[in-house]
Amino acid sequence: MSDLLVIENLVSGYRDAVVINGLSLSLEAGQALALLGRNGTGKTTLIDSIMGLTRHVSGRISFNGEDITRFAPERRAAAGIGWVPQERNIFRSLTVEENLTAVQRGSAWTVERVYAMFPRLGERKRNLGNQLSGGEQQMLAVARALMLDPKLLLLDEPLEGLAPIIVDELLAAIARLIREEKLTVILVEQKARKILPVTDRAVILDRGAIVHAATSAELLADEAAMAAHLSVAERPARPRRSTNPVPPDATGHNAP
Amino acid sequence: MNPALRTIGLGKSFGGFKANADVSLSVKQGARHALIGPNGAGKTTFINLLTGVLPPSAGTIWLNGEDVTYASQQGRVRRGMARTYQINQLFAELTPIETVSLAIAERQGTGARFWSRVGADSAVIDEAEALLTRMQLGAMMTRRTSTLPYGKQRLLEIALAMACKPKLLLLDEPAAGVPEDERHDVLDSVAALPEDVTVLLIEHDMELVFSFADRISVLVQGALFAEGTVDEISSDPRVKAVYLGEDAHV
Amino acid sequence: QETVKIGLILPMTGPFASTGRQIEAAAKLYIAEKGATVAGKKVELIVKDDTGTPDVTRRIAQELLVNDKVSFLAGFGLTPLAFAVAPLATQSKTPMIVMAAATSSITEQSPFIVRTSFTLPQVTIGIADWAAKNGVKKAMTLVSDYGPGIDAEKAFKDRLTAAGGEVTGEVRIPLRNPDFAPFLQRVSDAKPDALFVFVPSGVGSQFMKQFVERGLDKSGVRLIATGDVTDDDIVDSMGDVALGTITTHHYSANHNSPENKAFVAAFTKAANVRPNFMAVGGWDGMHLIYEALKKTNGATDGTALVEAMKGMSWTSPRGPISIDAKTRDIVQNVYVRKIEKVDGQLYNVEFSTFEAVPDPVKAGK
Amino acid sequence: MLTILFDGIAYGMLLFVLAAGLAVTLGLMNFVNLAHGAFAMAGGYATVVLMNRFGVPFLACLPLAFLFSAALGLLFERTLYVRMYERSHLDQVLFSIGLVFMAIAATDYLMGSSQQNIHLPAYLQGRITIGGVGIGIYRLFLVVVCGLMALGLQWILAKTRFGSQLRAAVDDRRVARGLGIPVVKVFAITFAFGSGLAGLGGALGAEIVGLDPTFPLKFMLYFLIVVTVGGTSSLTGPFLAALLLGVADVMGKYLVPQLGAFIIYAMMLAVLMIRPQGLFARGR
Amino acid sequence: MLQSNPAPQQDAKPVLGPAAFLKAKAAWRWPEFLFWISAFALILLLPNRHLLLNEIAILGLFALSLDLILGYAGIVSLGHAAFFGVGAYAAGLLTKYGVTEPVSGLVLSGVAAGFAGFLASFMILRGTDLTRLMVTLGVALIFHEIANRLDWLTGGADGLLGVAPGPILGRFDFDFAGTTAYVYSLTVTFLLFLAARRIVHSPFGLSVKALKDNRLRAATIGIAPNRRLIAIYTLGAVYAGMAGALLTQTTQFVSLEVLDFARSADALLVLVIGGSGYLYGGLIGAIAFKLMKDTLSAMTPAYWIFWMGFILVILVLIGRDRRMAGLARPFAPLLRLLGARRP
Ligand SMILES: Nc1ncnc2c1ncn2[C@@H]1O[C@H](COP(=O)(O)OP(=O)(O)OP(=O)(O)O)[C@@H](O)[C@H]1O
Ligand SMILES: Nc1ncnc2c1ncn2[C@@H]1O[C@H](COP(=O)(O)OP(=O)(O)OP(=O)(O)O)[C@@H](O)[C@H]1O
Ligand SMILES: [Mg+2]
Ligand SMILES: [Mg+2]
Repeated sequence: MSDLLVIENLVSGYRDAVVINGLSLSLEAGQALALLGRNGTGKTTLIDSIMGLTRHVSGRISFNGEDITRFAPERRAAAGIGWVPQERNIFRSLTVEENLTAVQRGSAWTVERVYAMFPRLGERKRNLGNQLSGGEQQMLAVARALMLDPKLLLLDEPLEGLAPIIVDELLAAIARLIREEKLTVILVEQKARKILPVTDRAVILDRGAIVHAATSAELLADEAAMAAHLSVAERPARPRRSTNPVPPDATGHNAP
Repeated sequence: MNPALRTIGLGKSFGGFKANADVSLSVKQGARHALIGPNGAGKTTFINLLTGVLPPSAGTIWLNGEDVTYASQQGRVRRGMARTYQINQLFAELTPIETVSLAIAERQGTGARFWSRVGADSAVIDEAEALLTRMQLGAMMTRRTSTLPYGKQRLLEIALAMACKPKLLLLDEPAAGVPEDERHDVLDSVAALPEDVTVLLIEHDMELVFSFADRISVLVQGALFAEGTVDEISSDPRVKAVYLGEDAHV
Repeated sequence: QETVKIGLILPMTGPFASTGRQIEAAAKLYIAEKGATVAGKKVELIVKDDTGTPDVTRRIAQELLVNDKVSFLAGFGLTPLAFAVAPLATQSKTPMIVMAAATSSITEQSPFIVRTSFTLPQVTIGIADWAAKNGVKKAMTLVSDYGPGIDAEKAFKDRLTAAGGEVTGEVRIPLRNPDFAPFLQRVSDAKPDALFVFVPSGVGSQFMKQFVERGLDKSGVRLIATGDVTDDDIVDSMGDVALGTITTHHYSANHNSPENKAFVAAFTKAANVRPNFMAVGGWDGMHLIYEALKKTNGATDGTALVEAMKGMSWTSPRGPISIDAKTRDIVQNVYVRKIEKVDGQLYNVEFSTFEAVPDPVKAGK
Repeated sequence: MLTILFDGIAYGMLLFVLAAGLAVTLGLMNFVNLAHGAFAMAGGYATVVLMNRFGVPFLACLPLAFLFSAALGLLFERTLYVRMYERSHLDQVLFSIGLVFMAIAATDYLMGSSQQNIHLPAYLQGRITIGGVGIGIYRLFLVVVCGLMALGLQWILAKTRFGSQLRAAVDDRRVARGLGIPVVKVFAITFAFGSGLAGLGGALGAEIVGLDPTFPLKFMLYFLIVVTVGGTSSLTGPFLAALLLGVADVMGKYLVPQLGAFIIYAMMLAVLMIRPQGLFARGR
Repeated sequence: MLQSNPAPQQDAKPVLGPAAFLKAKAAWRWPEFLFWISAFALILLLPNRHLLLNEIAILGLFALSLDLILGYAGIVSLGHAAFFGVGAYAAGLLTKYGVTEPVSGLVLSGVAAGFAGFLASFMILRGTDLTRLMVTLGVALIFHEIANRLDWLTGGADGLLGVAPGPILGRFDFDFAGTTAYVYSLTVTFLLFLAARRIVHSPFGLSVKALKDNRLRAATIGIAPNRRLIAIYTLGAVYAGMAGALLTQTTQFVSLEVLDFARSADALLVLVIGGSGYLYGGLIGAIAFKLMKDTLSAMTPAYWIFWMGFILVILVLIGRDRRMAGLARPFAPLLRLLGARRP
């Protein structure tokens, strides 16, 4: 069967820095890809480029047989790409429920269904986004992406700040979605060992290019490769991107 | 001898919702105490109550046997309480050296001088420099904070708390977002603190918790759920059920 | 050929812009009609915007004197601006022709100030007398809460009580005030025989509408005012609600005299709006300057010019007027007018006259 | 007394109708749009021109005024405002004040500097007495129109999906796009709508508060007061605030005229002291 | 959480020791000398524009006072004229009723304004930008109204007459061409600037910046936010008051207009034009603003505000730089030399 996502020597970055240079990657429907790499190697930038949120320089991205290179972000989302930003970016002045309904597409995913997946959210559904705990925000970010009923789900470090048991549940849930609903997933994570069991393939980025590609199983076994590519370096400060910087509300529960 | 920190029936409700309910916790002097619990259990809220960021709806807070329930934030800092934030709360426009010397100057009571130049007071600057170097920030102490790598910002977050020379240090997920193996640097620097400094740690990374803490309290639904030594907690089936999950992540 | 420069400082922007426009147009018209040379000198007009701020006005005046070497300062829409400049006139011995500002005490601020507009008391006492004569026993006053308003209030009250009437209530309205309802309600509760009003010209039509909307016109409360409220500039756009309003003022575009007919025709042609009392103030101001220069045959010594102006009298579009030799303030007829339709347009139609009225305040001293 | 109460309500409505547009652009879009008054003025002048030059009946002018200002708003949004969304509030102040200046001078140039008047149709003039309470017909008209307007708006913005999408876009433009919210469209529509409201406000308000080129500055205060006192996250907020201020102001001026101008300012301060977020703000 | 500019740039500049670094940060840069030297040089260079220059100096000082609270403490104010006005009236009344010596009048007026500022400061401790905007505005409006009501004292709407200040320090009389006025205002502005410059580089100044940057954290390291804010706000008021006093003394007249909304708005515009948070913004903005206004209104007395607005809009549009709006941008490098924050 044909590939759902095809990236051909993509070059992209930010106003003043090219980060991804000449990266190619393709992903079949129903596949799960682990996107690994040291800090600052371009994982987030790649994800954001697929979302159309970075400066595109050259190369081609096609999704579901359609060239989306020139699409605006909202059109990509509409085409079926769901995104969990690394910084969660919960809409702070919307309630949990509004956060979900605002982006809802189709009827496959309803609030009830995500509440079933994250009971905690159901309990807090009237809370404003900026009154959620760190972990709740993380859950909401994932839930919100699912509400778009995506074919392809981009998860940028979704396990950050989650309780161990939730981590297990979330990974299990994702695995189930992949199996049962042929959901395609790109999963970015620091702790490679945590996610490799869930994914089929893994690529390791360095300086915005793929330096190692293998099946998850192989990589898990391959201590050498891990050590070589996943040792740690400086990680960049994360730029704040919200349109209207709102002062952190006194509780310190402001969305990051 | 008084416990370093003691809360009696501490509670906080937001509207109808009880984020903290009747939390009575006592932390020994010099303890390395960890506070764990599911997301939304109320850990950060608890810290916010302790530090006076939020007013409690019930209960009292005792610091070294002194009631600080109604003390101002800065008042508690003066009494030796310092914290870090789950989500960085730094001074984006200032440099680390400025940031830290702010805290030190306040502690030494020279923070309100308006006729001397920042940095003229070597007592402050030298201490700041020493601290930053100790926290592996020596190389970048004159860079604008917002341009620091994220991991380093987390370190600064902790350095800033330490600059207050706290008797009681409250750490809210200090390792969150810190790259894998910088995590240990972080906790090492904390572990390096003098014996008499008491530390209360919130963390979801069980490796860290178990390697760091000598005592653990578990918070669930805003209430204390269990307390004990590392072994007791890590083997407690109830805790596994609500928080740790099956493989205990050790 | 030497030139005589006249610095014309006017509100050209902001809420009183229309004042500035009228005066500027009139002054330019005068020069156009009478020629740009007088007593062998070329007359040059320098128009400046006062930007509504005394300190800037003062600076502009000062620069006009120091840098442009003007021989006359003229214009001045608002009292405080005139006050701010007065000391300069004295120090530099320069004639200062006030063409608009209407607070009585202005001319006392400098021996070089001469006024060709009017003073509020001057036009107010007329309406008070008229009211007394026409059976108004109990009146209320309603004025904007600032200098001129308070002048008017006082002048009206004194005069009416002197004439045996009585002011039963005084209401002052904040300058920034979108709605008259509460104040008018007080009036309709009190039901006086008449309501005397002073509000800055622009606001007049708003007031008029709400007065009628509240049905006060029918409830037998006579609306009387100074002409500012029924300014020629806007009276026509007020619509029929304004019909029958009685006011006293020193000028109406409808004034019946050959001079005025000519003036109105020329002005309307030049500026395609009706001239109002501001315009006539500007026109006469220029006339005064021209005549003074003729007398001194071109000499621009300030003292001499002011001397020349004192006691001067002529027939202005508004009727016979003169400059009181003692106070340097204007003496003029004040007319009682009623708003009527004249070939399709609303006008203040004059129906009785108080001859040669001086400024009562100074006259009283 | 009841009459005064009614006048107060009517005045409140007037304030609301003048401020509604701003409640949308500032309140919901979080854009410090001091040029709001300019769009209101545009609506007012549109009405004047339509009525006096082309004899369009008043009621027909209202929707036209709305459309005119909305179109104007859309034009400016697409060309200028769109570049300002991500700027600091201070930049926005500078920018919109600039627009106000231009609007004032331009209007002065086109329409002249003197007061414009709208002549209401007979059936909106005069007053009726209900149970001894004298009520100005036009004021009654205002009350009704605004009441409906407020309800409608609140429904659209709080209850509909469009509302949450708008607030989402305001909170985080970039991520909102990444999650499929058509931010550009949402903003454009909302801004145009806000400007339209402003225009409508101008058209309805001109009758009572008058209309001249300085309109945008003269009443800016009142717009801002209503919105801040009401709180910027909803439309019911400004609505209730307007009512409150209106009644208090009219009552106050009626009972103790000496206080005159103080009342409304004092009220504003008092409220903002107690509820810095505004009276009816929801925790934002 | 942090506002960072996209690429965390590795600073190339040689890494100084922290002490040296901080010293360098507060050190004078050559354009600053240039700025002040030329300001004083204008006394000789532009003899017939001293009146305008005087106005610029005063507006500059006024904007500087706003910069202290806005640029450093992050308190937006649309009512700063309140303190300008208090100072102006204080100076006027003092001169009228005895204290004719300007300098002493100036100081006393500053104190008066400072007192007013101190009282008002308690209102601006809480709330969002918008609330503060409105609270400050409300305060100013009420002052305006009060001054209007106290006409027996202030002369009400007609303005306060008979303000005739004596010679400065008993020596220098105000002259007709405004030379004394300019020298006086400029000197005062300069001295106050020096003080301000010292204060913003002091620990106190730093803590205020920290408050603006992140109040929550500032409190958690033991800084008492309210005291600092009150202090800086009061200081700002003192400066504003002195600016007002200068206006009264150099124009020998006061009217309600010193309390006008327009004054506050001008100050804000000036500051945004020049860029806030490095002390020179207000001064530079004042120059630009006044010159613009003066030339434009000379060219078209009736429609200058159109072009004024036009320029403002253009300034903001080209000012892509988020921190220094409009005009500042073309000169951004120079301004940075003057100490403007890096974009
Ligand atoms: N907004 C931005 N503007 C300019 N450069 C940026 C921006 N964000 C990131 N970069 C640069 O792009 C490179 C890749 O950053 P990216 O965030 O993609 O790394 P990452 O792999 O996601 O690391 P992390 O594990 O910290 O998420 C880094 O070197 C960083 O300096
Ligand atoms: N301002 C607020 N208003 C209403 N509810 C709030 C507010 N702040 C926090 N909460 C709720 O209180 C609960 C506790 O929040 P808290 O941040 O303390 O949890 P936590 O233990 O820190 O969780 P995590 O481990 O995910 O950080 C959460 O369910 C959150 O939704
Ligand atoms: Mg990343
Ligand atoms: Mg937490």
